[in-house]
Amino acid sequence: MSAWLIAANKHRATRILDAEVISPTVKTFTFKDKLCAKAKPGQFLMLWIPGVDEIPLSIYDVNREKGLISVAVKRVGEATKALHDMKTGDWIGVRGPFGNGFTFKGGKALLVGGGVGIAPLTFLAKELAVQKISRTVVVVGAKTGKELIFLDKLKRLCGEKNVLAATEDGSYGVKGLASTLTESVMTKEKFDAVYTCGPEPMTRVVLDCAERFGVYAEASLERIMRCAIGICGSCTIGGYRVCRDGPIFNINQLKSVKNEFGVWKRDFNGRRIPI
Amino acid sequence: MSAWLIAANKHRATRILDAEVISPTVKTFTFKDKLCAKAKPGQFLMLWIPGVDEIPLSIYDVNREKGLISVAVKRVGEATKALHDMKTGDWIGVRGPFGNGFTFKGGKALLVGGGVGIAPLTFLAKELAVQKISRTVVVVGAKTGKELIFLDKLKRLCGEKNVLAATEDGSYGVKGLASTLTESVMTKEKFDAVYTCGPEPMTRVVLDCAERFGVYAEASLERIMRCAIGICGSCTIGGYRVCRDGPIFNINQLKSVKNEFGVWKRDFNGRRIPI
Amino acid sequence: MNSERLKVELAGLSLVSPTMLASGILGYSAETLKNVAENGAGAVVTKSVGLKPRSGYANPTVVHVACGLINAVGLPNPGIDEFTRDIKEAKAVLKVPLVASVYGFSAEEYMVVAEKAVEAGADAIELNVSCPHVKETGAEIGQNPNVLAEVVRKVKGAVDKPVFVKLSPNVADISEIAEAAVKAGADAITAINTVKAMAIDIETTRPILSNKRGGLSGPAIKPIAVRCVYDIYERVRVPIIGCGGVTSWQDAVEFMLAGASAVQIGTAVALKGPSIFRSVVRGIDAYLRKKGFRSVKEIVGLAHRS
Amino acid sequence: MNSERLKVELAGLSLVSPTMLASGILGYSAETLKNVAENGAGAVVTKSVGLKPRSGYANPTVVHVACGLINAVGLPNPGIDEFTRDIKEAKAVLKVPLVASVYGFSAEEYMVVAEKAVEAGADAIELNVSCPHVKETGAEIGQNPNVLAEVVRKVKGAVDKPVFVKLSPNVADISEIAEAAVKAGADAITAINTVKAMAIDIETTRPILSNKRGGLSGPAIKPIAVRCVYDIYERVRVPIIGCGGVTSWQDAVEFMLAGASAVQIGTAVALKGPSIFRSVVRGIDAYLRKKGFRSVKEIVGLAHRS
Ligand SMILES: Cc1cc2nc3c(=O)[nH]c(=O)nc-3n(C[C@H](O)[C@H](O)[C@H](O)COP(=O)(O)OP(=O)(O)OC[C@H]3O[C@@H](n4cnc5c(N)ncnc54)[C@H](O)[C@@H]3O)c2cc1C
Ligand SMILES: Cc1cc2nc3c(=O)[nH]c(=O)nc-3n(C[C@H](O)[C@H](O)[C@H](O)COP(=O)(O)OP(=O)(O)OC[C@H]3O[C@@H](n4cnc5c(N)ncnc54)[C@H](O)[C@@H]3O)c2cc1C
Ligand SMILES: Cc1cc2nc3c(=O)[nH]c(=O)nc-3n(C[C@H](O)[C@H](O)[C@H](O)COP(=O)(O)O)c2cc1C
Ligand SMILES: Cc1cc2nc3c(=O)[nH]c(=O)nc-3n(C[C@H](O)[C@H](O)[C@H](O)COP(=O)(O)O)c2cc1C
Ligand code: FES
Ligand code: FES
Repeated sequence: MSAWLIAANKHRATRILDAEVISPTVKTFTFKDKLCAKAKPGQFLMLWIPGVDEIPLSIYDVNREKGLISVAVKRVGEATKALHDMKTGDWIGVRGPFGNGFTFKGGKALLVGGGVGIAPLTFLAKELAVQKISRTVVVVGAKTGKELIFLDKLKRLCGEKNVLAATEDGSYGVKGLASTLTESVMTKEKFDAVYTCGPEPMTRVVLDCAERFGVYAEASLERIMRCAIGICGSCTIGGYRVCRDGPIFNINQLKSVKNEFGVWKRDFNGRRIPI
Repeated sequence: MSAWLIAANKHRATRILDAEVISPTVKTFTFKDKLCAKAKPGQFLMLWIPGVDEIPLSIYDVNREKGLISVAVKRVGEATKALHDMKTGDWIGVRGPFGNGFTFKGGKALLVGGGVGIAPLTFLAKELAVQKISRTVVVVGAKTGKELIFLDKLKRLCGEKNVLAATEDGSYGVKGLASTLTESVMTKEKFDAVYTCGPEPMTRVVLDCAERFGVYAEASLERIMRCAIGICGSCTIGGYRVCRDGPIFNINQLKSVKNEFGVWKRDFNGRRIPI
Repeated sequence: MNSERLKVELAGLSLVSPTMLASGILGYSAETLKNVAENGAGAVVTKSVGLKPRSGYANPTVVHVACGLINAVGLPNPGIDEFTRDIKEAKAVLKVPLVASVYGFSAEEYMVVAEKAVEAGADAIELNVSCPHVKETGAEIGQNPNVLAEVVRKVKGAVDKPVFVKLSPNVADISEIAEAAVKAGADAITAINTVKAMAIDIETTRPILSNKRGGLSGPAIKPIAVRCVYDIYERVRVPIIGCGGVTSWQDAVEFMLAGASAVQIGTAVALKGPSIFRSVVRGIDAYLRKKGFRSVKEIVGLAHRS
Repeated sequence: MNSERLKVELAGLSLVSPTMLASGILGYSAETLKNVAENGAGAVVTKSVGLKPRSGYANPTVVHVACGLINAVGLPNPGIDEFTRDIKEAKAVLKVPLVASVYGFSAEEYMVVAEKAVEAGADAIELNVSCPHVKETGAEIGQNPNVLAEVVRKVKGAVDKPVFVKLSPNVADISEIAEAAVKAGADAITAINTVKAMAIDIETTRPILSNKRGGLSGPAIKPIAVRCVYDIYERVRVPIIGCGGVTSWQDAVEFMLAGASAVQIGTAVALKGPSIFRSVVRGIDAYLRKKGFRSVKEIVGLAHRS
């Protein structure tokens, strides 16, 4: 029986200690949780908004000593709106950390984040900085300059000139898609690993690009999460469970599911919908 | 939940590795059980005779390295008869060890065993021998010489002249009761602790005697055992649960239950019956 | 621990804390009951007693499984005539209410035993209509609303003390049964007794309990018991006493939020000894203080309001 | 692992091992089912599918408790018309029998869905008449022998594949329900589905599951499930598929001794991943060898003979 224990999966109630507005649509929330504070970059947690929903969120930052953890949340629907409306002192529920996290490779790393997808990559950049990796370049993309987040933090972590931005409306950085900018960065310089998180069409292009350049790459995927422990089956891509075998997949794994990756996913009722 | 674990209480099936005839009514049985092999003298186990019964038995010997354990069983009724009929290779069930065990005091120890009650005291003598206690004297009693058990072993452990016997028919040792012999031993020599196990009238006399001589004493008690983990209530004496707070009680504890000790106990249905 | 916050009135009984010793746990003798009460229990329930003495089943009567115990003790008890002595002795030393648990093989028997228990001094009666392992009493009665109602009516007609009815989870709809008991006059509902279960030894290929089937208790059944309390709370207006797997103060609070006015503790006594009551009572008190509740009554059923 | 000893015939299906993936566990897509089969499962059961698409309940849908999980996923599924694609894809890659789990809100619906599933290639149908958390299907049907019999008869009349009936433990007498199912034509009984349960968060004082109540699975319910199988085995003559808390090969053997011809594994997949099947199958095989049994069939129901 003692075998029966996924300690991380136990529900813990905790209070919001800090909530900060990051952009018109993104807020960060900080709270105490010992288990999640041990997470690796790329892992996620399930956050319960009492009476509303429970949603997967990547871990954006941790303070290991104090047992604190932060998530960056984009307001897109009911649950994220309800969370945005919550204040310091309000109770939430947490379980996790779940999933595998990014794999550290030596040498030079390229991080490509789209929208709030930059959150787990910011955590990754922080850890890479500690690991004294030779060089980390970050490409961030958003529709418009106001939605570019964590730029200052990333510049502090990776060096001012290593953070490149692309906006669709050209209001900040290069005009265009993050994936296009990525391609030009990779053309100029050889990296040892590419890490990406963001809208799946973007990550798919980044992965294709990495493949063409023969560079190791990992992408963080999103699928419907319910159990987060690998049994309900709502998050599968091919034979993989995103919650358990992912959410980080490497280039070879993604090649094996190329008919699904960036193409279709399952909806809440299990129907296939195009991405 | 991890709190929910009385590891020792889990049922383990094991095979009888050895069965030996000790006297016309007593046999020893040896089997493997890691947990019980860690027991202290005075602790007991619950032995399941499949399809028949489960009975409490004191631990008579252990081999800590090999994880072996032996019990000495007197044939008195259905369960003990069925057990006596079992052979090497037969399956039994074990849980335990349970209870508290004897308390080691320094100096000189007097052990008083009646009938098969000598079993846990033999285990105690063995441990005392290792502890290089200054002197251990053993008084054993039985109806008749043939029923005196473990004499050779006790002599080896405590020295030939330190093992004294009393039989009711005088066929071996002094004629009379072990309790009477104990009294005369205690008159001649001052001990630091007295340990006794056997029929309750005997242990009661021994305890009274120890009290008169102002010597620390402990007795092992028997009550109906069902759960062995302190909840069913069938083994109580006063406010104590024999399975959990005992089976070893010291002289002060026994004084606090003097209206019950040696006087009455509860039957299988909880009725009070005289001892 | 003697806090105003913790006091509850339960169907006319005054409890110093919302915790009780469950039936069948150490419930024979005055001294053990006293010991439990001194550790903070608000009331104690005796072992279930019937009209005639019963030896119960042969051992093994208790088997340890993943998250609990399965027991088929078989209601050993000395019979009510002998047991009145234990009730009197207990009353003489106890400062908290004594609840006599009663079983019978007919409504008549339940009534006679309850009467004698009350005469001997019991402050309340708990009808065990839910023992999963003794035929023709217990669950057979607790699974049938009509039979149950008859038992409750008879007992209520005979005694002037509060009557609790302890229900079995081994039914399709426990709240229906609870309603039948309340309509027949039950002053409180205790939920739940053990869940029918068994364990088989794979080496000997035999069921381990001599009775083969038994009742599961302990942490394994807590989520089932909480759900039962929650269901019953939606249906009846008498106090509910939660029981099943309470091992910590958090468990006790969970039951109360679900609708229990008090909790009973059984199996966990094996783990932590009678001092479990002390830690549960202290924990509840600290929770109330932290959350700003002035009385434990304020949290009863709170989970229904959210 | 491909041992003669482990082969079983189950109501006409040939299984390489007496283990199956339980319904609702990873049961949407061909690849995950294949993965499970390659780990040694003798058959796989799909997620329960109904006539129309359903999104299920809002999260939280799964909550972790002492010895298991409580889930109220709410039967999310794309509806049978869309799901036939998944069945076909699964059939194309699977080397083991595919069992389609079916639910409905009427006997008619069960029938239509079962027909379509069989048309798409399902080797057998498992009727989910025991989901504890969706109203008007599942348990409401599995708790009533007459309604259940009607469902079974309709489905049996419409499909020529074996029909399993998956029962709920949330009844007073599961063997009575099993008998009704068998009389109506069930080819096998699966026992059990989850046990009705709930969990409340004490800080927010709220039920955690969005549906409040859910079904308890995992080690906590194993002793309950073993007892159900044991009870049913005494009553019916069709094969029984044991389910509930199987986490080790020892658990699987225990179910088989109680009377199960095979076992399903659900929650334990969360712990050990699909490789749980490998270790269970290996363990059973080693047990049979050690004990001198030539076939796993020899141990089915052995606990009844002692
Ligand atoms: C591994 C993982 C990590 C994520 N990390 C972040 C993050 O760090 N920051 C962030 O803002 N967002 C993150 N998301 C996305 C976030 O979970 C959704 O935005 C959120 O669930 C939307 O909920 P809603 O009720 O506000 O919107 P809704 O209107 O309910 O849904 C909008 C969309 O969000 C997605 N979504 C909703 N519920 C779930 C669910 N249970 N599981 C998966 N997707 C869901 C669906 O695609 C849905 O169409 C992550 C998702 C996954 C799977
Ligand atoms: C802590 C303890 C340690 C013991 N150690 C030993 C030992 O080392 N060697 C030994 O031979 N005997 C020992 N006994 C006694 C032994 O348990 C009984 O002799 C045995 O249970 C008799 O069972 P039966 O079916 O053969 O006899 P029965 O005819 O059933 O009973 C004879 C008597 O044995 C006692 N007894 C029966 N069942 C139980 C039970 N479940 N719990 C307690 N007493 C019971 C009762 O007093 C009963 O009247 C010990 C008892 C206890 C409580
Ligand atoms: C060993 C044992 C004996 C029990 N005897 C009785 C009994 O006599 N009468 C009764 O109503 N319940 C009896 N019960 C059930 C408990 O009172 C309680 O309802 C059940 O164990 C669930 O609570 P728990 O998980 O805290 O133990 C017994 C339980 C155990 C474990
Ligand atoms: C997340 C989850 C989803 C489930 N979905 C279904 C389902 O759709 N249909 C069904 O018949 N049973 C379903 N079940 C019940 C399982 O099939 C199984 O009967 C139960 O979990 C007990 O087995 P276990 O302890 O091995 O998990 C589900 C169980 C879980 C945990
Ligand atoms: S979320 Fe349930 S399997 Fe991944
Ligand atoms: S044997 Fe059950 S309390 Fe001691």
